[in-house]
This record gives sequence, C-alpha cells and structure tokens, in this order.
Amino acid sequence: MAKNETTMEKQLTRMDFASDQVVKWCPGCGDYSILAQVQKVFPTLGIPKENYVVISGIGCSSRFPYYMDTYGFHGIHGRAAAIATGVKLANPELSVWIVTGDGDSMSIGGNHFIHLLRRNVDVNILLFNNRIYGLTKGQYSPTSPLGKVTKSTPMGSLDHPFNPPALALGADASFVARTIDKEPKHMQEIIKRSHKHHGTSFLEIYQNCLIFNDGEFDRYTDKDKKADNVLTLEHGKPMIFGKNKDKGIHLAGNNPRVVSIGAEGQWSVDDLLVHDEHDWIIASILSHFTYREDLPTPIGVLYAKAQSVYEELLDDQCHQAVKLYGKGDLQKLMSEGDTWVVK
Amino acid sequence: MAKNETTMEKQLTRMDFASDQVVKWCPGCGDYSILAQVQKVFPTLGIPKENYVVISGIGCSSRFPYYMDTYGFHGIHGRAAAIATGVKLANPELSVWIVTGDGDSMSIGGNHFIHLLRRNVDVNILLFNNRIYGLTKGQYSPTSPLGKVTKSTPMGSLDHPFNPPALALGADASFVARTIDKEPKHMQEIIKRSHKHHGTSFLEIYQNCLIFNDGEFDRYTDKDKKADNVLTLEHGKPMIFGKNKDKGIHLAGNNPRVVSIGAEGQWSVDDLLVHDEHDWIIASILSHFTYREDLPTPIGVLYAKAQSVYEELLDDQCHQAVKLYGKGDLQKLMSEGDTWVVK
Amino acid sequence: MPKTLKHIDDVTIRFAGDSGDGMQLTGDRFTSATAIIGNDLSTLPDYPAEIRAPAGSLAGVSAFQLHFSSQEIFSPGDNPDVLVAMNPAALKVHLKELTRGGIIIVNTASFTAKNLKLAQYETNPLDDKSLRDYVVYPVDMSRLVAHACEDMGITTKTVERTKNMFALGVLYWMYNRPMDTTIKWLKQKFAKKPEIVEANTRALQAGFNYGSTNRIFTTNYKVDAAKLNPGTYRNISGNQATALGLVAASVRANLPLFYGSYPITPASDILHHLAGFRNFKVKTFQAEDEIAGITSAIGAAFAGSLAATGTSGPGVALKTEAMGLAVMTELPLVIVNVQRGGPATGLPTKTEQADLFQALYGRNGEAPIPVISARSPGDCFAAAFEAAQVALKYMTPVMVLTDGYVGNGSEPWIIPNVADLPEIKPNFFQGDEDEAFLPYKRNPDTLARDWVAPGTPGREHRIGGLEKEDGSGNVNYDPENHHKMVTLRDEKIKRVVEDIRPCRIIGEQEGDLLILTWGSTRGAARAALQKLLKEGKSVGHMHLRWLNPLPQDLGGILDKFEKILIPEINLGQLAQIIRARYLKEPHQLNLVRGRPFLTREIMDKVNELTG
Amino acid sequence: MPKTLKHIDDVTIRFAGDSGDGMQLTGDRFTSATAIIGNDLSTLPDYPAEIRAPAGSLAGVSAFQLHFSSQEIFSPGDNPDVLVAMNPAALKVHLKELTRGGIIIVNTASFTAKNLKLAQYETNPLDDKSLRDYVVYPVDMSRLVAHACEDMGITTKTVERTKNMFALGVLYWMYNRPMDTTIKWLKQKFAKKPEIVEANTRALQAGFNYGSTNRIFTTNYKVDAAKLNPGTYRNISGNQATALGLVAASVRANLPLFYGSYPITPASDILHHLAGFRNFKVKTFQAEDEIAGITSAIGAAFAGSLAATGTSGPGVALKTEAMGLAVMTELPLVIVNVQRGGPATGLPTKTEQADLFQALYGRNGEAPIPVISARSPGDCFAAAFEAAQVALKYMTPVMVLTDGYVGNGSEPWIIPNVADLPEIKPNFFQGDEDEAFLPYKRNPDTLARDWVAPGTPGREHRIGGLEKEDGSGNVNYDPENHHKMVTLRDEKIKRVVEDIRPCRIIGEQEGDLLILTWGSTRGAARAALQKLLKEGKSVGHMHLRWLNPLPQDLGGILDKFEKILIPEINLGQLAQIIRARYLKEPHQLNLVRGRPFLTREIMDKVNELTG
Ligand SMILES: Cc1ncc(C[n+]2csc(CCOP(=O)(O)OP(=O)(O)O)c2C)c(N)n1
Ligand SMILES: Cc1ncc(C[n+]2csc(CCOP(=O)(O)OP(=O)(O)O)c2C)c(N)n1
Ligand code: SF4
Ligand code: SF4
Ligand SMILES: [Mg+2]
Ligand SMILES: [Mg+2]
Repeated sequence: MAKNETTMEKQLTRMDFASDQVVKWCPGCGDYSILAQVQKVFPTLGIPKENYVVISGIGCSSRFPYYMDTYGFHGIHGRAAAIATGVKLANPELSVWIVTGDGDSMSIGGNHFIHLLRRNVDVNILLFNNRIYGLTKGQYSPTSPLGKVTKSTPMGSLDHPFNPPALALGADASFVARTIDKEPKHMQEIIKRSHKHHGTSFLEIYQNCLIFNDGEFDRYTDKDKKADNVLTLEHGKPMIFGKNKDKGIHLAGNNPRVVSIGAEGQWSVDDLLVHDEHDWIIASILSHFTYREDLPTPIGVLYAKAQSVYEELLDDQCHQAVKLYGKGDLQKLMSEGDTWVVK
Repeated sequence: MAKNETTMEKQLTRMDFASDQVVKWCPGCGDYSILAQVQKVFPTLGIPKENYVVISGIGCSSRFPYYMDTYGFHGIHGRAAAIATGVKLANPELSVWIVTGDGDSMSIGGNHFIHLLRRNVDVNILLFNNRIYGLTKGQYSPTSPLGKVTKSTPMGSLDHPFNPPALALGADASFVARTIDKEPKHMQEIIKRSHKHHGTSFLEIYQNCLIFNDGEFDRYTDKDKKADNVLTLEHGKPMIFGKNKDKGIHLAGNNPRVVSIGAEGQWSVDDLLVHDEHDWIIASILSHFTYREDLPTPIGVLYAKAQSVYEELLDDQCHQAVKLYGKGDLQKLMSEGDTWVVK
Repeated sequence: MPKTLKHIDDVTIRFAGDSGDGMQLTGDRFTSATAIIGNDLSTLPDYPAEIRAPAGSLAGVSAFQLHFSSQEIFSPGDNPDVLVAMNPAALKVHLKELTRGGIIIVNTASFTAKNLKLAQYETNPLDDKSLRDYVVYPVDMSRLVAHACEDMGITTKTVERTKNMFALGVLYWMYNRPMDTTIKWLKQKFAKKPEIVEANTRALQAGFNYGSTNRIFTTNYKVDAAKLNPGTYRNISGNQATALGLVAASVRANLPLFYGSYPITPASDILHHLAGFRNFKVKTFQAEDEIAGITSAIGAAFAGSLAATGTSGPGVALKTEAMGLAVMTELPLVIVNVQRGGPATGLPTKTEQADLFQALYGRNGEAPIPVISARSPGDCFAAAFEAAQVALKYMTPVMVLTDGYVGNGSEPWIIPNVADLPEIKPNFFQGDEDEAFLPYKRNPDTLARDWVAPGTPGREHRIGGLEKEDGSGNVNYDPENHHKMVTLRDEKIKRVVEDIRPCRIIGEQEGDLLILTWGSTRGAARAALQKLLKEGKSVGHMHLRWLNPLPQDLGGILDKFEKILIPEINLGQLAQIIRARYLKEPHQLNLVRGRPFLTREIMDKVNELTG
Repeated sequence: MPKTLKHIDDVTIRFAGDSGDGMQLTGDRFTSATAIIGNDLSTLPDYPAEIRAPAGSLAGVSAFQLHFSSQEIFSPGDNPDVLVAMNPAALKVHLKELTRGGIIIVNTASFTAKNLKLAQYETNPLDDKSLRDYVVYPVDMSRLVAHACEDMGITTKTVERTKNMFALGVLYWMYNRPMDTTIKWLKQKFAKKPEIVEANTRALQAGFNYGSTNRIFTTNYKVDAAKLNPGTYRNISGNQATALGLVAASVRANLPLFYGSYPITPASDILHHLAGFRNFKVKTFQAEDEIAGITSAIGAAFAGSLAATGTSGPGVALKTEAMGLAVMTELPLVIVNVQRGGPATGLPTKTEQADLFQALYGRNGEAPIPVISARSPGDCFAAAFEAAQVALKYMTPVMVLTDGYVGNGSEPWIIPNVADLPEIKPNFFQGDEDEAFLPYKRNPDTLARDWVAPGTPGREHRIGGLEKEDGSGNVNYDPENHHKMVTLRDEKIKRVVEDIRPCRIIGEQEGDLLILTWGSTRGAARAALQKLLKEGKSVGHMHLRWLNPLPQDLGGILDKFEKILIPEINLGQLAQIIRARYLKEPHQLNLVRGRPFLTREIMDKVNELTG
C-alpha cells in the first residue's frame, strides 16, 4: 500500500484488518467470532485505517491486538484503560478500542475501568466476559457466579460476582451495552453503536471459554433455549421476547417480572416496560437481570446519555489558555517572576 | 487495667477509646467531630475493647487510628480495605472499622473498595468525604465536582465525579448510608446502624476541610440552609423535609422532584415517595440526588439488604472440610499420592 | 522375535506433542511410575504461553522432559535419549536437542500433508533421509488405539484422545515400568466416566503390548533403583512443596495459615494446592490483584496468622510498596516469587533467575529483607518452611525465590516426619500481666519486636507506615530516631545470619575453581561437578540458599579457589553482589533463554577457565 | 541612637513558627528579595507531615532556612546565624542548631503559659538565663501589628496573621533588603482583597521601621552581590525547574508534553506547575493512582508525545511493573522520583537518597534503564532536559532522581537562552515511503528502535510486554532470541555512556582523598571541599550526575586518590555500586536523618580519614 497518505480513499475490507500473525486461541473459542465481527465492522466506520488503535491488557482476550492489522498495544494486566486514556488524550484523532477480559477489567483493572467511565474519555471498551480466567488456566473471576468450583476454589467461590452493567452504571458510564459471541449480526450492530457514542462506550460480550468454562452461556446461545432467555432491547419498543414473541417484562412496583402476553389475554403489550436508552433507572433495572434465572438477559444498548468528554475539555483548556496567555513562549516562561542580571 | 481478661465486665466510656497521642488535625477540621462520635459510640456496642480494630489508608482522615485507643493499623494509600479484609478473615471475632478518605478509597483505593463491597466481608467503612485531597495540600479528588479549581486543576477539573452511594450500589453493596460531620446525633445513630449491619457497611460522611475546601457542604450544614437541603431518611416513612416539613420528594415516572405539601394543597403526603431501605431502585434513585442542586441530599440509611458474608462462608468451608476429610493431619497430607520406601 | 533386556544407568526422555495431546499428563504419569520404582529423577515441563495454539503449529508444541537414573541426579538432563513426537511440529521443535543416535517414537498418523506444512517441513522427515542418524520407531498410534477401542461404541474423538496413553504404554514396556499406578490413577481421575477409564486403560495396555510383541522393538531397558537416602519418598513438584512447606510451618508454629494471592503463571498452583487444605484451617484468598494479595496477608499477620503471599515477578513489582509497609510494621510475612522470564510480561511460562535484584533492592527507602532461594522442587518445602521460621523469629517479611523450572519440575522427595520438623515459636509478647507493652521494644538477641494480636486485652496499640519511635512505636519524625531505626532494621536482618547453616563445599575443598550457584542452577552445576571431578578437575561447588544475608563464612571459602564461576540465568546479579561484598572478580556464565542451564554448558565454561 | 552598618559575607537565617504562621511564605519572600540583590543563595524548607498540627505544639513547627552570601555557595548552611522564632515551640525545636552567639528574634506575645507548656518549657526561656549565650531580640510583634493596623477596621485575626510580615520587615532592615518586590507580590497575590494587601504592607513597613528606629537593634548588615556567572537570573525551586526542564525538552523536540501523575509529597508541585502550562499544549493528567499515571504516560509515548510521570518513592514502587513494560516496548519516557524518607510512608516531608537501588534494580527481569540525578534545585532543569534527550534518542524510559530537599529548596538560576538549548531529534522512523517498517529494527549506533506513532498510514504495528522477535517485534518465545534481546536492551543502555560528559574533579586532581557524591549531597560536599582546600588538605570532589551508566573515565579517576569517601543519605547504595563495579573499597558516611548533610559532618569525616 502506498505510504504516507491516508487510506480514506481506498475502500477498506475485512482483510485489511487481519494481521499476518497466526491466531492462537483454542479452536472453538468465542474470541474468534468477536475478532471476525470487529474486522467486519472496522472497514465500515469511515475511519482511516491508520487511525485505529487497539489496546488490551493481559489474558486470552487481550491477545486480540496482535491479530488486527492496526496500531496495537498489548499492555500489562489490568491497565488497558489507563494506557488507552494516555493514547486518546495525546491524540484525540485516533479511534481507540480497548479489548479486555473479565479478570483484566473487573479484577486487577477494576479501578481504571470505573475511572475511565466517569471521565468519559471517547474510547470503546469491548469486555470479553467468559466468567473465568482463561490464560491462567481456569481460576474463578469476579464475574463467576457464587459457589463456582474452579482450580482456586475447589469448594466453591465465596464472593458475590460483579454485575458489569450495574457496576458501569454506578461508575457513571455514559454508554452501556451487551451482546453475545454467538450473535454475530447483533454484535456488529452494537459495535457500530459503541463507535458512534460520544464518550466511553462499554460493551459487554458474553464469550464462551470452551476449555475452562464451557456452557456458561448456553441458556443464551443454545438454539432451543435462547429465544426464551434473551431479551433484545430496542429503544422505544416494549420489552418482548420468547420463541413466539409471547413474553414480556412487566414492572410491578420496582420489581420486574416475566409475563405472558397475547393469547391468554391476561397481559397485553401495553402492560410491558418500554425501553428507553436514556433512562438511568430503566437501565439499572435491566442491569439487575444479570445472574437471575427467572428473567431473560437483556442484550443491546441498555443505556446511553450525552455527557461532556474528557479529552475535549482538555483540548478546550489548551485553546482557552492560548487565548488568555498567548501561545506558549518558552523564553518568557522561564523568565517568569523576579529576575536580575549579573554582568 | 488488668491484663488478659476481656474488658466486657467493665463499663466502657468514651475516654477508654482516646489514645495518648495528640490529635494533629487542623483546628476546626470536620474530622474532630467524627472522632468524637466514634469514641462515644464504641463503648455502647457491647464489644470488648480489645476486639476493636481501626484500619486506615493514607490521608488526613487516615490518621484516625492513632487517636483511638484500640488496635489500629495506619496502612498505605488506598489499601485499607484489603488490609481489613485480611484482618477480618484471619479473625472474624474482631470488630473491624475502616477509616478512609475520598482520595484513599475512591481514587487509588477504588478497586479494593468495590471488591470489598461485593465480597460483603463484615466490616464497616467510614468514608470521610471532604471532596479534596487534604494531606497532599489540596488537589481535586474523584468526588470533587466538575470544574473544580484546585492546585492541580488551575483551569478546573475535567472529570465527572464519582457518586459514592451510586458506585457502592453498582458494586453490589449490602449497606449504604450517609451522614454529616456537623450532625453528631445523626452520625452516632448511623454508626450504630453500620455496626449492626451484617456484611460490609458503607457510611459516607460529609466532612468539611476548612483549609483546602472550606464550605463545600455549607448547603447541608448552615443553620439557615440545611433544613431545606437535607433529607433525613427513615425506613417506611414518606420523604419529607424543609424547615417547616412542607417539602417532599415525588416521583414522576422515574424522575424525582421536590414538591410542596400541606397548605397549598396541590400535593399531599400520599404523593410522596416512601423510603424503603430494602429497595435497590429507591436507593439508586436517592443516590442520584448527589451533586444535584434541585434536590436535597439524603442522609441516613439509603439501602440495606441481607446477603451472605464472605468470612462466614470461608469458615463454613473449613468446618465442612474437617467433616469431609477429617481434621488436617500434616503427616498424612505430606504422604499423599504414590509413595515408596528406600531402606 | 526374542527381545534383549539391557541394564542402563541413566535415561532422559522427552514427550512432545500438541498442547491438546496431553503431554504434561503423560510425563507426570511416567514420572510417577518411575518414582515408585525407586529411580532418582528430575523433570522439566515446558509449555507454551497460549492455552491451545492452533493444532499442529510450532507455537502449540508442549513438552515434558524426564531424567531418571539408578544414580543420584541433579538435573532434568541436557539432551534427551528418547523423543516421543506426537506430531511433525513436535519433531521439528525438539529434534535438534535429541542425542545423536537417540530414539524417536512418532505417531505416523499425524504426519499428514497439512501437519507437515504447519511444521514447516518441505518433505516428510519420516520418508526422506533426515532422520538417518537416529533410531526411529514409526507407529500409527491413532489406528492402533482405534483398534483397541473398536467395540466400545465411543466417539472417534474420545478414542483419538487416548493415544498419549498408547505412547506411554510403549515406554512403560521399553523401560520396564509398572502400569498399575497409572490405571489406578485413571480410575480415580475419571471416576464418573468409566468409559474413559476403559478406553485409556486399553490404549495403555495396547501400547505396552505393541512394544513387547512388535518386531520393530528389539530391546528394552532396565534402570535399577537408585541408592537414595533411606526414607519414605514421594514425587513432588516445587509448587506443591512450597504449599506443603507453608502448611508445615503453620502446624509447627501452631498458627493458622493465611495465603493472599492473585493468580499468575507459574505461581498459581501454590494457590490451587493451598485452597485444598481447608481442613487445616488454611484460608486462601484469591484477591482482586497482587496488591490486595499482599496487603490482605499483612492484615492477617497483624491479626496473628502465619501470613504468606505468592506470585511471579510482575506481581512482585506490584507488591513492593506493601513490602515496605511490612518492613516498617515489622510483621512476619512470607513472599514467594516463582520467577519467570522478564522483563515485563516477558516469557510467562519460562524460567529465569532475573528477579534477585528486585528481591534484594526493589523497594523505596532502606528496606532490607531476608531472601532465600530453593534449589530444587523438593527443596521448596524447606525453603518455605525456613522462610516462615525466620519471619516469625525476626518479625520480618522474607522473600522465597523459586522459579518456573523448580515450581513446575518435580523430583523424589523424602517425606519428613512431622515430629522431626523444628517447632516454631512465634515472637509473641512474653511479658507478664502487669508489664507495660511497648510494640517496638526488641528482643536483644534477634532485635525482633514483640507481636501482640488484636483481641488481646490491655495491649491495644497502633502500627503503620510512618517512621516509628524506637520502643514506643509512636509516629516520630525526629532525625536521630530515624537514623537509629534505619540502622536497627538493617542490623536485624544482618542477624539472621545466625540462623544460616555454614557453607558446605561439594567436591574439592580448595583448588582451581569454585562453581558458585543459587536457586535452581544448582542442579546443572552439581551434575557438571560430578563429571568434572571424574575428569580429575580441581573443582568445588558451593550453593547459596540464603542470598540475604550471605553466610558468614562465604568470604573465606571464596579465598580457597583460584577462580570463581557464577552461572546464572540473568546477566550477573549474584556476581555483582559477590563483587560488591568481597571485592572479588568472579567469572560469569549468563545465558538468559528461559530454560535451565545444560550440564554441558557449565562443564564447557569450567574447562575453558581451567584450560 | 546611631546604628552601625557592617559588611559581612555570609549569613544563614532560619524562620521558624507554627504551621499556620506562614513561615514558608516568609522564607520565600526573603529569598526573592535576596536573589534580586544578587547574593548567591540556597534554601531548605522543612515542614511537618501534618497540615496543621495543634497550634503551639512541637509537632506543628514549620521552618525555612536560607543561606545567602557574597560568595558562591552550595548548601543551605549548617547552623543558622539568626533564628526567627514565632513561638516557644519553634524556639525549643531549633535553638540547639543556632550558632553559639547567634541572633534570636522572638515574638514575645506568643510566650504565654499555655504555649510554654505546649513547648515543654518549665520556665520562660526569655526570663531564665537559658539564652544567655545568644543575642536575643524580644519583640511583641502581635501588639505592634495591632498598632500598625489599628484604624483599618479589620478583624484581630486578620491582623494577627500579618505578624510574619512584621518579622520579615525587621529582617529586611537588618540585612538591607528592598521591600518593593514583596509589596508588589502582595498586591498580585491578594489582588481581590485590598485590605489584606494593606494590612500586610503596613506590618512589613512597621517591622522595617521598628528595626531602624528601635534602640535594641544596634547593627545592621550588608551582604554584597556575589560574583556569579554573568546572565539573567531568577530564583527557582527544584520542582519548578523539573517542570520547566520537561517543557523545554518538549519545545526543543517539537513534541507535545504529556504528564501523567498522582499527587504525592514532595513531588506534587511538579504536577501543579505543569498544569499551569496549558498554553504550551502541556497535557497534565491527574490519574487515579501511580499505575495509571505511568501507564497513561506510556500510552501517550506510544501516541507520539514526550511523556513523563513523576512521583516519590512509594509511588515509584507502584510503577515498577509498568516501567518494565516501557523497557520492553522501548518507548521514551521520563520518570521523576522526588525522593523522601523511607521505607514505606516513612518521613513523607523529609529528604533522603535511599531510592537509588530501586531506580537501578527495582524491576522484575533484566530491565536496565538510565538514571540521572539532580545536584541542586536549578540543576533539576538540566537533569529533566537531559533525561528527555536520552529517552528520545535511545527510546528508553529514563529515571530522574531528585529529592525533597532539592525539590522544595531553591537557588538562583541562570535563565538559559532557548536558542542555546540543544535541539532534540526524536528517533522517528526515517525510512522512505517504500521501505518496510520493522518496529524493532535498530539504529546501529544507539541501538534505539524506530518510533512511529499511530495515525501514520501504512506503518501499522503492534507492541506489548511479551518478548519481541529481534527486528520484526513479533511475539517470540525462542530461547536464543530472548538471550539476544536481553543482551541488546542491556547494551543499548550501556551506550548512553556516549552522551555523558567526562568526569570533572573539583579541587585537587589527585591526592589523599576524593569525595564522591551524587544528587543533592553535592552541595554540602562542595562547601566542605572549599573549606578543606583552604585548610590545605589534599582533597578532590567528583560529582556523579548519571548513576547509570557511570561515566567511562570514573575508574581511572578513583585510582588517583588514596581514599574515596562517599557521603550518602542512605546506608551506602552508591558505595555498593562502586565496590561492585571497580572492586574498590570506598569509605562511607551514612546519616539517614531526613535532612541534608551538614558541611561540617563531611569535613569531620574527611579530617578523620586524612587525619
Ligand atoms: C500483574 C499480573 N498479575 C497476574 C497476571 C496473570 N494473568 C494473566 S491473564 C490473567 C487473567 C485472565 O483472565 P481474563 O482477564 O478474564 O482474560 P481471559 O483469559 O479469560 O480472556 C491473569 C491473572 C499477569 N499477567 N500480570
Ligand atoms: C502510593 C501513594 N501515593 C500517593 C500518596 C500521597 N497521598 C497521601 S494522602 C493522599 C490523598 C488524601 O486524600 P483523601 O484520601 O481524600 O484524604 P484527606 O487527606 O482528604 O482526608 C495522597 C495522594 C501516598 N501517600 N502514597
Ligand atoms: S482458554 Fe478459553 S478463553 Fe482462552 S483461548 Fe482457550 S477457549 Fe478461549
Ligand atoms: S487539611 Fe483539611 S482535612 Fe486535613 S486536617 Fe486540615 S482541615 Fe482537616
Ligand atoms: Mg475471562
Ligand atoms: Mg479527602
């Protein structure tokens, strides 16, 4: 490819985003699907290829940047959010994507994660949530359900898991969404939405680790179960799901529950909760569906709000300062305060 | 005092909890009041004095343990929650109190904070929130409002602050409460409630730093303003406040707003939101009052739920294991697997 | 055809195959069977950083090397005598290290065009002449196991998975190992899947039978039991031994054990083992990160537990601030570093010795701590135990350095008698009821401060990271007090030297050259020494367990040799310490390749130096 | 009564009072006025770790020492000639260091029974004979300022707050300093509170007048301008200079500056200064912790900025893992450590030199980085600038060591001409359009890899913490490649020696004893040297700016002296490095008291050794 000119002119394709490195995930790992969808979506976003930067921590998922033919940074465990913040603040032109695991972002990296969200730097988080530590061979993670038996918890884990969307909302996230490795079309759509969001987008992706946690998401991916267990959110639409589109979410007081609609007649579409992406309370209620067996898992955009963006405010201050004090003059700066001359 | 016998028999007093160290906070600092209330409450809890442990990080607030004549640990910056976890897991008999600042617990210590909450170790967090870094002389903190001008942000801070109760709820906290340094009676009551809660209790205390952030909470403490700006929560009671008890919180859809009740007649007590400590959604709505000028700040117990406690589950496993495999026998353990004898 | 049975002394086998081929497990089973026979042995697992790289790829090759002998041995062996290669990639990666004339056993079924290409073979090495210098046994294992399990009605995939057991069977025949422990193990491991037990047992048996009946195998071997020290033995890996050492110390100190840790390769197994000891009241805590791992342990130490934390280099980096806190608060704490290739993420599954400086100097301020290193898998037990002893006696954090090779490797280990393990007396406050308790009053001999756990009436006190007043432990900013405390903390660690056994030189007690080692390099050095002595060289070997403090008599010993050689898997960290301490110029051998030294490499260097 | 005007060469003044008395500010103002007169000067602020300990308590005393002279000076002075004590506690704490016969100026109003008790005085030292060896000026400053502001109608509290200005006025009279810059400063600082300006100005004037008219003051002094190198001067603190050095490097490298940091004493001021330079497009980022501070900076370096992070020892501890990442990814990065008393939280507001080992060795794996130290407040500019030069030329993280004394202390500084500052050429990829870009291809001279920032078309590449293949930078686990890369990274840092100025000995070029220093200890050593030379001693002084690599010719220089003395505010860290490198045995002077050496202490040690 010709160097030193942007790639805008050229129509990019999926192959433009595949690096020459052999992909080394276990055959059948959910990570493959996510890689494929990202490689499909990137060429469509109208961003010059050289402006993409993919940044990760450590974990199976965090090998992701090596497989993308973009600028990439495979960081250290838990710090992708902080590295990405530095990249974006230094050059707001770049399209920055964070790829992280449930251990990487919720365990060791939990603090950077919540701080990134509150700062609302305009970067995109893709959390590959397999509810296990893959790369270190199968310890429980902060998203593993209570009682999980793993190598490090032979009698079962003792801690209540984090609920990623709830944690994100608590940290003042401006965009919270979820998708599933086995829903490629949906994933593509939501990756596009993540990109479009102005501010930090947080996308949780349920990802099957077939070596250490196979089947964790079967309820949401098995052909015959998923329709009854997955609620696909659409802004402004009532919350309907089920193989026959005959179930919905009704709010009794503050308690969401599943009701049957249609034929049996007791409940109608009008009784259902209507999704409003901009309503923090609805998003909070939806976030609480996680880990509940009696409720479907919501996928799609749970929450989106407009909020000022860190690096833009920072650039504003720089412009403001130039207006106020003039463009930085090093000689003047060094000579500030009381000076005297020795001859 | 006689050694090696518990102090249970003796009636403890406030003075029993004052150490011989000179208190070195700035005269007028809000920390003094918190120290006084804690020293008043501790003797009343029916806990032997030697079972109290006060653990802190680094900051003005974190000097607290030195002034308490209990076991105490002045840790390193941000790590009080993790140190306390170790103390409590090692000896669940102890009554463990974490004293921390908004920088200590929300900035560098954010990760330990959220993990402690989700684990629900039965310890008590007292967060002295002065919305500033005191000890390092006045940089903005993660709870300082957007645009805050401080030493490190001469043109104003750029990040949306954390909302401590919202963050705690997002991290699956089982007890969330708030009080104010200048409300000693209320503080005492809520400290007692914190103690009673089974699991991690999180108590945010608004604390005035008169040197670097004087007046941050004037709205809630000034004699003539506070009644109109503070909402004292009581479980099962409608949310009423105001000098004349003529204001209340009404929920329009999911939007809380202040309405006048009584005389003018448009709104009555029945239109008001009734506080339910056990309702996560109400707690979430209340948490969003923070930083809002149009709503009062709620104090009292925002949320409390029953949830299994980490160190108890851990002890259970130990007992379970003894039942299953017998009391640990080192010789047997070392001899596990295939062995052979060389003569 | 009649088969010959040969007696031999010493064999090194390497099992190599795809990450999914179960090579680590196969090696483990062979090791077990070999241990029971009473051979001395040493193992070296070697697996990729990826969980399961693409099947058939060079990156996905996983290997396990085992050295066993009728003599005492010290290392997993330089070059294998036998290479079991389950696919072309395994052959490609490992052939270059096979002894000339060595045996190659391959699964021919995997030598497909696709796999050959993945292994970057232009032509099939089984067909061209490239293996002519070796004894090649091509076996269609896939077909043979299919045959063995024919009538079981299980999936082809399940059958195919048993081919490692077939290979194991062949080797059991070849080296006269018993199969019963393996069969017993299969029964236990797959208790709930009898068809798996059956299939694997059949495959194992089939392999054994194939060896004994098939024409192509003409010879098998007998390696007699080694004349080891008398005792009851088991095979043990380093991480297992570390876990047991900590439990043993907790039992002998009569203190509950708390282990706060965050998973990291190659240290996670310590956590896994300890998590299984709940009936010892061992409390393991998988923390949110390494900082919480160590600070929770510091909390537990304050609360009166024997506290430990374990990790690898990058994790230690995160713990260094808290290690300073443990130094200042003078709490007992054991910190284990299973070293791996660095810097940064480096080579996460490979071994290295490059964290010695970090252990000694990687903290802000003057924060000395004792450092002990484990020389072999079994020695991890003693190292962990001793570290706990010193921590509890001197009230100090102690660093235990092991490494990936020692942690994952294994060797026969004499099971100690619990009663023979020294009793540990923690430095609890001994004063009587009315004696005032001063948290920083010191034992005049050890300089250890007294320990009192919360819950003890009348001894309430506060500790923390700010400088302490001598005696009272109150916060103190006085210049002279600071100097005194800095000096006291330093002196305390120097006194640990009292607990360190005097140096013991193996081989010549004085002469041309002393090989000086620490940690896992001891194995290759001892093996080299043996050979060098046989060659008549005037060489001794001195091994350091404690790196801080150094043994009192080390200086004198260094003087007894013309030259000193320090082989290290780093760029010369111990060498620098020896230079600084004794103003002597050691020779260095530094090969930083993520794997242990070969015996030959050390011999070559010695020969070069002693000309 | 007529007053005498005496010419003197050299004065050391110490202002001491309660934390709330504004002593730091008073010292700063005196320093400014003194700088403008053209004296050489050196300052030493000394404040408690608490923001404002109880009024009148010993713990709450805050002090500021200033040494000024008509000669070139190097240190803030050993013992003050003048002590301004605003309360009994200040007198109690600082009296012992006052020169015998020195001047004491006290605010008598504060010598109340309560304050005397707080200061643990049994009797009032102003009344008993305990101060008979000093020249005491008891002044009721509180009453005098009340008088001066009588008619202003402002609160007593506000008036009382001006008493530091009164004391300043007295000293301005006593040492003939102009008041106008102080008045100008007051006007600026309190622009929005004219009554504060007025009150303070009146107090200042009142003090000055009191000195000139009151009988008790009989003499005042003139200290002539020093014969400093020609140039335009300003007074500068170390942290200010570090900030300016980074900005200057960014301007001369034509790169935007990114500074990621988390506040910590005594380093926060660097962040505060840089945060004010938004018009230079300086982006400061107050991170959530030190880890985010450095990793955000690493991100910014990747993105093409001149990236820096600053902290103190405990913060460096948290950065060590990420420093390894910067080593592995070979990105330019400046890391500043304003050292403070350790270990752990230690003495947060005091100075120390005990983080040298941490700088050199405090990382997992072989992770060498260049380390430079600043010798004085003004030198922080050059140290930061040079660090950035080296970082950008060699593509490496570089550590800058300053300390609390240098960071907070100040001295006159020649303002450089921007045009005279060297231009910095970052090691950006220079290949032409069609040349393949290999991220780990190296410049054959410097071994630096090429830098390409995201946003550059056609040069997409990935970096990270796993071991890299030489050239391509792809992840690589090959043993030989690892050894090669470990060696290359080491060699690259060794080559930085090319950029290090040869050693320069001050004083005797060979002889009995060489004083070898690094960092801020240089000041006391140079002062000692001057006096020792005058005494006719055969002594030289060699100061090290770079600690890694060490200058090429250092070995030869050490050979020229009989003895070597290394004074350090630690237990002998540089000494150990010198021992290891040159197999030489230096003498050590180690006083770890949270404050700089006194000139006398070094002289005494030299005299003892050359006796
Ligand atoms: C400082 C540090 N601590 C620990 C590790 C070990 N480690 C690597 S990946 C990982 C967790 C991986 O889990 P997750 O983030 O969920 O990713 P996954 O492998 O499941 O995709 C851990 C603990 C490390 N590399 N660095
Ligand atoms: C590792 C580390 N980083 C930074 C610091 C410096 N530091 C001490 S306290 C503090 C913040 C204090 O703020 P907060 O927690 O709000 O407590 P406050 O003083 O306001 O009570 C900081 C940044 C430190 N001591 N250790
Ligand atoms: S271990 Fe699990 S997460 Fe990792 S690559 Fe394999 S399947 Fe994927
Ligand atoms: S600085 Fe602020 S928080 Fe700290 S002691 Fe003073 S008033 Fe209290
Ligand atoms: Mg995971
Ligand atoms: Mg605060």
